[in-house]
Amino acid sequence: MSNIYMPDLMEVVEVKQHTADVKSVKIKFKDPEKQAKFSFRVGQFGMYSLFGEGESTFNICSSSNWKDHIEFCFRKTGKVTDALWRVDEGDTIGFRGPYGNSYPMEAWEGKNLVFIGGGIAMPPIRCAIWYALENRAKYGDITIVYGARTPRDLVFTDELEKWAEYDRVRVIQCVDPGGETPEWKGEVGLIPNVLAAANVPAGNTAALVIGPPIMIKFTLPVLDRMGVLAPDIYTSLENRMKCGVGKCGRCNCGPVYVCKEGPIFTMEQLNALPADF
Amino acid sequence: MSETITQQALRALVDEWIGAGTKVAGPSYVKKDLCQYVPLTSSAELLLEGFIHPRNSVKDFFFPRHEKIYEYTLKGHEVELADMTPASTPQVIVAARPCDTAAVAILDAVFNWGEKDEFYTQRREAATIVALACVTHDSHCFCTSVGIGPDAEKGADVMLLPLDGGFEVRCLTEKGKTLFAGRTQPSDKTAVIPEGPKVKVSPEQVRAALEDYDNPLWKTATLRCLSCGACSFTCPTCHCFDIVDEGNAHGGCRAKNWDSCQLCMFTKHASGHNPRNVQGQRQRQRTQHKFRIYPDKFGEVLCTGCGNCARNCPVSLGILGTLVELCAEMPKTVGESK
Amino acid sequence: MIEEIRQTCRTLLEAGTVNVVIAYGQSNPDGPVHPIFVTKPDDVEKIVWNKQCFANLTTYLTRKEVKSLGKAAILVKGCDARSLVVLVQESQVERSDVHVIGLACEGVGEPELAGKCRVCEVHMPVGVDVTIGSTEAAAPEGQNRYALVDEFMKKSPEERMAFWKQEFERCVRCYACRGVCPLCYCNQCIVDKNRPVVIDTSATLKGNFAWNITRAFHLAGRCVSCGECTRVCPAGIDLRMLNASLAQSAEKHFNYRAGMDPETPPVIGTYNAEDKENFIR
Amino acid sequence: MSETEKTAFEPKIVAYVCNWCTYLGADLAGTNRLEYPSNVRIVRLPCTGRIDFNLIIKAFEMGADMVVVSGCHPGDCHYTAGNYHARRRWTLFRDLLETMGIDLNRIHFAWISAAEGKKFAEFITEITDKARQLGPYQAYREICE
Amino acid sequence: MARIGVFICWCGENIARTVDVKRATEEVEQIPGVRFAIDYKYMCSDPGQTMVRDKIIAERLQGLVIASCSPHMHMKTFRAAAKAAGLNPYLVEMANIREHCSWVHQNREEATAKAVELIRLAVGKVIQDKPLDAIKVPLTKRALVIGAGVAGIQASLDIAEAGHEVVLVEREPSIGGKMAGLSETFPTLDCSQCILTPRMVETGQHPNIKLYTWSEIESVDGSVGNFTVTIRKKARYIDMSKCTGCGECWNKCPMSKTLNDFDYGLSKRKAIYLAFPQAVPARPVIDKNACTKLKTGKCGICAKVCAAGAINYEDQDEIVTEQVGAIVVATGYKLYSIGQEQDNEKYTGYGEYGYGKYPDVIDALQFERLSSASGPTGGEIRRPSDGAVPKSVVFIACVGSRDPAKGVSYCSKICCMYTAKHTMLYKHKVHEGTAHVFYMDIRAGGKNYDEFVRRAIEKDGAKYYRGRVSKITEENGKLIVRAADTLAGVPVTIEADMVVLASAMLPSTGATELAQKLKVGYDEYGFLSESHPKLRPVETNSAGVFICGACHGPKDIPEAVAQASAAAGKVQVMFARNELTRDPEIAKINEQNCAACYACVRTCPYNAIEKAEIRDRQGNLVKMTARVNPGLCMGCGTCVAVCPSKSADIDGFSESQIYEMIKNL
Repeated sequence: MSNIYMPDLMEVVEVKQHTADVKSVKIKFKDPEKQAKFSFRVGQFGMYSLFGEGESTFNICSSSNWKDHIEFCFRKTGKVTDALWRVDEGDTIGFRGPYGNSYPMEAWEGKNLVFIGGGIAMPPIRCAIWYALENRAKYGDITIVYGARTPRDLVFTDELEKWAEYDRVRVIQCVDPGGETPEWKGEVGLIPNVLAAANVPAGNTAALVIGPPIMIKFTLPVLDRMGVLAPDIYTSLENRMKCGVGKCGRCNCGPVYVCKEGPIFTMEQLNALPADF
Repeated sequence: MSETITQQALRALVDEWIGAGTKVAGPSYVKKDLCQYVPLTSSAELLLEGFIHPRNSVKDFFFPRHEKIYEYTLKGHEVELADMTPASTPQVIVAARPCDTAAVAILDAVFNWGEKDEFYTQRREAATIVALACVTHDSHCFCTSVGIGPDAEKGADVMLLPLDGGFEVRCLTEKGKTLFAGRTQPSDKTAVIPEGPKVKVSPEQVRAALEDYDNPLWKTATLRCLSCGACSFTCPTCHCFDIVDEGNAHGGCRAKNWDSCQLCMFTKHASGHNPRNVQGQRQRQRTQHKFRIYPDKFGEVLCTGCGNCARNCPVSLGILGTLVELCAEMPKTVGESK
Repeated sequence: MIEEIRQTCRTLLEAGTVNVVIAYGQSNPDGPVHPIFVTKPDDVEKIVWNKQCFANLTTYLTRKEVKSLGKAAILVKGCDARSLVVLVQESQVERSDVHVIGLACEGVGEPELAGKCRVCEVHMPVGVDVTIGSTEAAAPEGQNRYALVDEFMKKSPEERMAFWKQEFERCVRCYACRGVCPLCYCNQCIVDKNRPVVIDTSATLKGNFAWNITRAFHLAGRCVSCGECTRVCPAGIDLRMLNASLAQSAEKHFNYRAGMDPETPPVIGTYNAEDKENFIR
Repeated sequence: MSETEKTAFEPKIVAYVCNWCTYLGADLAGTNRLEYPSNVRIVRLPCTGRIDFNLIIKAFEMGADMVVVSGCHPGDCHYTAGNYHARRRWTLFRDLLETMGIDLNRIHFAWISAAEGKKFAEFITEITDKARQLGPYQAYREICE
Repeated sequence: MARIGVFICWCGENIARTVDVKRATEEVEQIPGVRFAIDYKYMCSDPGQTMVRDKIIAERLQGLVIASCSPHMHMKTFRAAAKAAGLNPYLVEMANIREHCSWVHQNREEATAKAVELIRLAVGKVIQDKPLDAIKVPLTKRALVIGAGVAGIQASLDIAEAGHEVVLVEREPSIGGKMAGLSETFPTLDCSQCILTPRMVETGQHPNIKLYTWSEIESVDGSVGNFTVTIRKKARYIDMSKCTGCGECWNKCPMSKTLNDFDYGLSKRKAIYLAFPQAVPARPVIDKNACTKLKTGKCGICAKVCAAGAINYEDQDEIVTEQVGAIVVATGYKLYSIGQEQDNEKYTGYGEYGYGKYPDVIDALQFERLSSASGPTGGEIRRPSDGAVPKSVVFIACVGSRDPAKGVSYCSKICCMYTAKHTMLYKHKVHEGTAHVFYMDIRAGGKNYDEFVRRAIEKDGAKYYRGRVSKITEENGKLIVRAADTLAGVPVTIEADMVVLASAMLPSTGATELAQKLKVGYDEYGFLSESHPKLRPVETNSAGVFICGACHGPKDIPEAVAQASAAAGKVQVMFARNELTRDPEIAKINEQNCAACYACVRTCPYNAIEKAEIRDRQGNLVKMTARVNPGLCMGCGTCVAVCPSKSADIDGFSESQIYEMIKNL
């Protein structure tokens, strides 16, 4: 008789601060046996509990191949993230999941992959990138376009360099015009324009685009010109969620319960949804 | 041929259940002209006629407005969790209206798809529902318009139909049979239930009308709505809930509380962005969820036409008025005409 | 009188002095009376005026959905007019932006008058642009407005606490009392704040006590006892008792009655060095 | 407290005090080594004007058996008018609590200036004894079950 | 859930005596959020603070809880220590386990338990603290000095000499205060006028000092660095620019029945008068209660004789405002009125000494006037009743002082010294006279003070009796002083020609009203409260308001002048920077959430909240809101309490901090 809302107790292994208001946290199950048994697919999310504050939804941004811990990344905005900001190694938080659907890594096999992230959208993409790099042979060329307002807002910057060293992987970092600093070496410009300028070889390509709605809106035509059509463009919805198991009605958007049938959708599915997110 | 029971015998049976420790609930006058489904301490409190529909619904006994899901204790850097085993003491809901019992059956789908919500299912299995057919209705009732009726048996274990002073007893499920075993007298008369309210809309018509998501009607039809939660909380089928932590620095509990899509905070993000910032959008969401999303996903209309939303609405809006306006614009091609 | 009301509203709409008239109507003849928004002159026929016109329409003056309809005219009874005075005092409504049509009211509620109407002293609304109808109805001489409070206070504290525990046991926190009250116009109510959680959102007895105490006290010296909160509460809680006891207290200690005179400053937020008290050591 | 086993009920008392007068009065009671029972927990706030009625309710919710609110005498407020606003607020709030049947013997208001260390010590001793007689606030504990 | 460090201080043994510090340290480490706890004997000492700094860096702390004394004592110290270690100073909270725990609870078990609970509350609060930066406020580098006695003069001169403008406001027609009326001053017997008058002239002529005499403070608004002071210049009926001070008017003025309060009623003065010969400004003033022209319209002689035409009967009170950055209060003292009736029911007066009934029973300041060259008798000691030279004078010390029954329990500090001085003055002027002094204890603690009193006794032959005077009666022209000599153990009766009472020092009238205007605390007698008796004697709890001289408590001239320079020093410290950094614990309003009901605008005692508009980029109005002016807000928090939607909050005592504390109960 399982209580589906009961989280498992997790121990905080490491806390890393990326920007003025973004941190990533590594946690592992207190019960080693559960850690060993735990598995998920990249793209899924979990509900993270700060006892006394509440629960929040974050994507599991570590690769599913890493068995000793899971990682999530958050921005300090609300009540739970305020408390999460103060969390430290050795503290105890709660986790339940994995929930939601995942990236169709199998369907993407053999395809070229284009990962496009804006602002704090890198974590949901990072897990897919690491998974693809760990099974490098199965995938074609990988292009990563990651942009933010200023260099200080970029997340996982150390890993961006590491990814560039893999073969047939091209990493393009960019900052919004006016946000660049003297020592900025990457591109300057909005992501859609940078992507267009990068003239990524088209054909047999799947794209993962996550970021503010306005960025997605202007990136789609560029992808279209590259021949990547709506059914091959994936994104992750950033809805407000509470139960994560399709009961509480919070994430309901049009005919879909984002927590159970999302958060990963193709643009084709997304276009069918009413603009209710 | 039919089985009947007199009112006194039924009341005696109810007292027996109470004596045996089962939790018995039913409609009762809590206060001058305030009839509600409440737990009963004696059958004298039980109302068997002279009321149309209690102000609340039976969902209170399956999906309570506040329920602890687990308790936590904070000790330094450690936390201890204590699971809350859901209440599964046997309970009997007596004289529930058919529109309430049907609702409970409808909710089974959402509480059991994917992960099973034990809190709901445990109570559901431990409960027996004795429905009481309706002999009257008021201007808010529209059960007939959503496929339910004054004597609909959906979700009921036993159906009581008023029959000259007593009731005809139709046991529909095993649970119903065991409950009334040996307590009914055979009779050759069968109860005749008067006609329910006139059909005002049809779910198919509404489903078609809801296809146009950006219908301008949503800007004007529900202008008078005051965005409170009275309709959702007294509706037998509304099941949205919030999860909050409550306690002090030493420990506390995580609880499930009723929530309503009509309250403005329901979809407000921490960043301040709120996809449903205007009241018309929230009303659209409620109607869409009941007449389009739930039917598409679970094949059941998430509304039993009990009229509680209009009765409890401070401005008597409810959902019927909106449905009628939606269908008024529809061409008559779909479903039988109004 | 109904003809006069409809004619007044028609001329207002036709002349374009207002874009919408907030009035009472009935969507179906045997159904209840509820607020309606008349924007087209011909729809004035839908306006009704009878003993079922309970709603205090001034609550719509602070709603963004109604404000977006443009300049409004509004039908007000005496009690509603008083809540408009408080709204103007608290800078929520610019008096010149609203065309106020006062209705002479002999009290609402059939068969017997609502509680508030039996003690009402404003049968003829004050501070309105135009008054329709007239009535000789007046409050009985020397009547105690707070008789129900005095009666209730005769009980012992334990009895009173038991009474409120029983009442608040039924509160489901649907916030209809907040929705219907013209003076509850905050963008985000204190109960919706979670940093910090001042009032538990759970409908437990603890949360319900905190919510009802806070709601009542936020109306101290402001509530004009239009009685809407009590009427709409799906759990039938006697909310008016709390507001009436605070109104009595404001009148007893500071001789202040809400919404009677726009000039006197509100009771909370101002002070008087000579305020008397006998409980501070 | 004699050495007997501590079964006697020890009330939990919360004191909301203003930083400029009563808090300094409490400091003065300290510097003068005036002894008083240890049940009181002092919460420092800038002024009695800042002490909001929700704080009193939340204190009872968190298990306090008695709440004390104290600040500068009228006219002495460091911010000129904080205590005047507070006095008016408390007058109304006490009437509301009385209607709710909440035990007014468990809420005490006082003006204690920075020079009145003795008055502070005596006041705390007096109300702690009263709290002991009244016993735990069972009515509110039941509400919070 | 945070990296909080708890530092528990022994405070020598002030805390450790009743609080088991070791056990408290262990228990505190179990509180959620506490990274480590440590105790030390003297946390506020240099090694203590160094340890705090090192721990902040070593343990990457996010917040500190110092469990020690009252925040009023060392909050500044530990905030500075945090800042030095790179931690925002406002992430520090203090648990007062000394004044509120170890000093007031003797039971060790209870004191330790309470200490842990107080620390738990502080940890709760510090977890919700937010980093704050001091607020920069433009500073008006002008000072206001209230009261122009010796302290006021000294403070004004010091500030003016430092190059800052001073506004000096004096209630009397001339500056000089009580010291201008003294004859000679102990212990050097300098002539009071000789050492004061040059300072008065220097003040009158100093380019940086703007002098308002015959003026009072109406109201003070604003806050430290930006006070707006409203001053009422009482009608003087003299045009100061035209008047040359020739004196024709007060010579010719027929009205001379009014008692001269400069001589404490020992002489009469004209309706138009100069306070005293060395008055600064040397300009007369018309007393509207005595001048028949102003009362009945007749007379007007002074206008006729005034060559400069400076008399102006239509003169009206004038209200003037001045912008200043700092205020020094030097309102001085008055003597305890020894008569039967008292203006304040706290005091009960001395019927038994017959002051007011027997004209020859006078107080110390009246004796000073008798012995002053500018006094009514030109410096000769003569009895007020018949002007005869008294052969035997009785001086009674501690009249009012150290006498709780009469309402004053403190010692007025300087009476022993000036009584000894009076016996010397009397002896030097009336060689054959004998001075009798009744005293309780001789308090002569200053430099050369005790030697001065020994000389009065041994060289000048003053007879000192240790004992109280019970009663003074008049029999055939002699004042019979009945007392007891406790050292000899015998009753004493002296027939005296005159009796001088050394009465207690009280704050000058109106001091409490002024204190309320300045929001400065005062004790039960009306002496203004200093911020800290030892560490901050001339500052008050109202930022930017300083006090010096007798208004703070009984003291002699050297000490008053020393305090005046100290207060002036504090003002110069403030004016040393171009802007003032203000405590950031002030209110701010969530403008998106504010419903613009403006309850806070009505409530704010400093009018620091204004109505503001929020417009979008195209300029059309989005919503109205209330907005806090950080320069004016003093952080009282009343707006937070009256805001229904809690859009207003105050840093340092925010809603989340206080609720987190209560959740830790």
